[in-house]
Amino acid sequence: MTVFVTNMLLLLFLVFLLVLVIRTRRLFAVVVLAGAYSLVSAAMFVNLDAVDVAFTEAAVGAGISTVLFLATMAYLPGREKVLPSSGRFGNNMSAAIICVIAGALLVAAAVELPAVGDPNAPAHLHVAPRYLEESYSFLHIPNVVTTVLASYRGFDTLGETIVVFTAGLGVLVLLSGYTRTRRTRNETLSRGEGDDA
Amino acid sequence: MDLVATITANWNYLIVILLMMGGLFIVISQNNMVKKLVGLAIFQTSVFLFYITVGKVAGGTAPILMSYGKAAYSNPLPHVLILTAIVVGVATTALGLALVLRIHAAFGSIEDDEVLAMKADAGMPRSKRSRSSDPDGSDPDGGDPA
Amino acid sequence: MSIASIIANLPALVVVIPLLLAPIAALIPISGAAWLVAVIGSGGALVSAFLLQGAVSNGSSFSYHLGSWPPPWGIEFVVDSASALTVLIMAALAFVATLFARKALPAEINEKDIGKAYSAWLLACGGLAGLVMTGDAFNLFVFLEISALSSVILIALGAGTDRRALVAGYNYLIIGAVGATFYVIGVGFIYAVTGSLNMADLAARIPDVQQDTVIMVGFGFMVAGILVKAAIFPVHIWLPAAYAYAPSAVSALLAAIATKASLYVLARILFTMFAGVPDVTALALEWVLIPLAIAGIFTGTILAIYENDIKKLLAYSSVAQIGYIALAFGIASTAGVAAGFIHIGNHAVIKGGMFLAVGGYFLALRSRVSLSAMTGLGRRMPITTTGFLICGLSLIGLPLTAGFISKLYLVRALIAEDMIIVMILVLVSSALSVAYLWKIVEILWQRPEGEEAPLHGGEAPALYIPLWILAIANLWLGVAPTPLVDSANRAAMHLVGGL
Amino acid sequence: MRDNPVLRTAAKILFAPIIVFGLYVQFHGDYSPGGGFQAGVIIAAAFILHGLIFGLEAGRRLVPEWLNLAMLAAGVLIYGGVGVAGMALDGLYLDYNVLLPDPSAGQHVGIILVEFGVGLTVTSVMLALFHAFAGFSEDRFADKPEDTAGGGSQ
Repeated sequence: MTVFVTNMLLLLFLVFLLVLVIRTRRLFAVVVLAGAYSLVSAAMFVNLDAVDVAFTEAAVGAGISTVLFLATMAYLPGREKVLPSSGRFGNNMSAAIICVIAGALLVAAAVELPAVGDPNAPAHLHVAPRYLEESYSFLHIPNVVTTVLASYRGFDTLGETIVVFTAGLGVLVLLSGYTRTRRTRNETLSRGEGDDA
Repeated sequence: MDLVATITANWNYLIVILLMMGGLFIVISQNNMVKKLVGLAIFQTSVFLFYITVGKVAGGTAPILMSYGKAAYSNPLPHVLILTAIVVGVATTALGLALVLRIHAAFGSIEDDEVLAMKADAGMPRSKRSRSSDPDGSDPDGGDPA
Repeated sequence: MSIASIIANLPALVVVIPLLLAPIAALIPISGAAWLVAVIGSGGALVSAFLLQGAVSNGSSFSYHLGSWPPPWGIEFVVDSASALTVLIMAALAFVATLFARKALPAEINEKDIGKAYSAWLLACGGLAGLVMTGDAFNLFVFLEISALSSVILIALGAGTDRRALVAGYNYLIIGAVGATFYVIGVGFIYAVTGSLNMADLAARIPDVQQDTVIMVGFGFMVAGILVKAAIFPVHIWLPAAYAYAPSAVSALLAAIATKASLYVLARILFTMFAGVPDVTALALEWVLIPLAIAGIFTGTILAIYENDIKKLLAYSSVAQIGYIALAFGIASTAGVAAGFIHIGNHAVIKGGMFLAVGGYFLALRSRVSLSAMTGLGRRMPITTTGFLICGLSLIGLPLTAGFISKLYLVRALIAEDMIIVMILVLVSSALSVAYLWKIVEILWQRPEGEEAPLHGGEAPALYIPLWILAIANLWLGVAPTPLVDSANRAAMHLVGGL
Repeated sequence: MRDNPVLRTAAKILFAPIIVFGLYVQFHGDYSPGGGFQAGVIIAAAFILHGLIFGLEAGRRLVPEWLNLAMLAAGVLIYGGVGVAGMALDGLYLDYNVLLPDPSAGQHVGIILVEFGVGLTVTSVMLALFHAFAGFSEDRFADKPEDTAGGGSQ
């Protein structure tokens, strides 16, 4: 029972952090709050028995993301430009409408989902049992998450390694690449009449 | 199923959905590019929470098979999916931040409205006036100055 | 590596050859060698796709178990007449675009970045091929991300010509990520009530799930995510800027194959995964897909008429053509889905050709190609312009061209389902599309009053040969469409015909 | 940062434990939580710490750009290579059972190799990200008017 009580506290803390992120204007504070958000969700993952995921979320989600955000903030204006209230209201209203509709649909579906932690929910009975048994009997590897990650769904992880490679490639091309930005008008590639497009 | 029972059984999901929609709200409503990326990160992290909550088995432990016989284990499959999704989320954030840096270098601003209003080669906003003497900077979709 | 094992592993090779050659291309500093790796990658994928199409030409289908784990425990690739046809079309267009890229990419991207550009190029081709081949719902998300991130890199590389490519890349990244996350939410809900991620297994288990709201909402979120990726009407806003400011070779590649993969995935979700709950899919087709498709057709066509930048004009026209394909799938009859696959093939050839021609203009003019800059090009660049014209005529559906075949089968499918109003709307919109084509043609052969934009080194064969390959394909598919039409019918029979 | 003796000595002491812990997480992933991703980030954190304390140039001297890119590509190629090896031994793609006569041992070898590939890629990506973001300078991409060539075709 204590699992769900701590779960409740952590979730409320996350909601509190979310409201803070929406309200703060200083980007530096927003970035630190996002780091805190990742770390608290890592704590929740531990609480929900997802230790590998908590490890990754803390190291990659809270660690690397926050470092990258802070490194970016070094070059950017510290404060977010506050739109005139009319502009802001329009944005917020349209966003609120979309989120309320999507949220209502999700809540309507979530109410019908099997109860949280119910051992004979379909999710636990169909595919997972074989991973648990075979990881011990055939593969002799205790950490089932590693076996499923590397062997059963190894192609997923190959795809994911390629996604990480793509991100590294993209950042190298964008930040330490050589293709400069064409900006000045009369510098168009040809000497002809400057186009306006 | 009466409402109270479902609420007590699934309040986890309801709060996670609230977090998801909060993240989505930030992505859509915010004008600052960095804050949009923070919103996207929060939106994705909340979806991970949803998956792990689906995978939780009451009384189960982490899916690491200890030697002392059969205990109830939480479902390992959502954990694997979320391991993949976390790294994909960080990859998206890293690429977005690299683009934000380049946009700031090229446009001088990272506010959506200012950047979208700028033409291909109009001058920089008040912060860094570019040296190009671009007299009219006509609207690209408009007439042709030639 | 016996030949037999290569044949047996063809489904994996189509995806793995480009993906594993990408890191090698990234290491090569010399532009020519990196291009060679790209040609080997896309060529290898084309040959494998061709052999796969041959293997399933008798209407059979088979499943390829990755890591030799049987589905639903492991991940499987599904090879049937529908996926093999789509992969073949995409691999062919990617190969032709790679030929064009030899001279086009170095002209717009700095020499030292070329290796990495070809690496992102191969990742995009491999990611999109994987998107079509995979039979696993979450693996599809991973391939969505691979193709999305590599497309963002390719688009952002257009900053060498126009700084707005960076903003176009940023918007594509954010909207694409939100779309992909919507898809993941949908998969999460469906997984919570079925316990499986394999598409075929889901198709079997979804009908006997009691919680139908969860199925409805899960289906809605998955389709919403795929609609974003397929640039269908309300969520197409990222497409015009992305195609307009990307380097010309990238615009040709993305215009020809990027949205096609998502449209195919849409068909798979509608007709295989959720075939067991026809009331849910019928509702979505009737009230979501068809209205959005028609709205997309008209917005795209009308915006194209008033657009001054040629690449943005073609991008808006793409939005309209995607609307036709979505409309064809919306009809959901065997004839309708077949018309959709026919137009996937024809539109790839049409729009790929037009973007290659605009790339040729761009490289000759060395500046952004607005309509005003194109005055009188018809006389000065005859070969490229005639190629452009053939593809243009095919776009508006002139008889003897590929476009006509697509329109014919679409109208025939609409009549068979007696959707007369929709049929009239389609004819009206294709009449409207004549307007923006005529605007271009008139400018191309207009006597310019002022001094013409100077040309730098006229028409290079390396640029117009790929264009003419596609122009000839347009004519050939118009005159002898049977191979494409037959395989499209087989694909439709497989998806919808209940084979 | 560079000339602060306390930081320098502390950093020097910390390198070894971080890297050893990273390697532990990498190769002990079968038995306890851990694996390629977490290990890659930890080992990259050691190099980033070195870069922070001893400066970017020292960091680049330790891991030059070409080696960083090579490791980036090597990780993916190792992972893909294990798959191709499975195909070469007449299994399917990413089939570990055929890597060794005994399928269960083959799975072990396959998983360890694959995780090593992931660890290599993640380490080099995180390092590349750090050096790209920390070493970014706006004028590298600003289009100076007097620079007639500018980007695109030189």
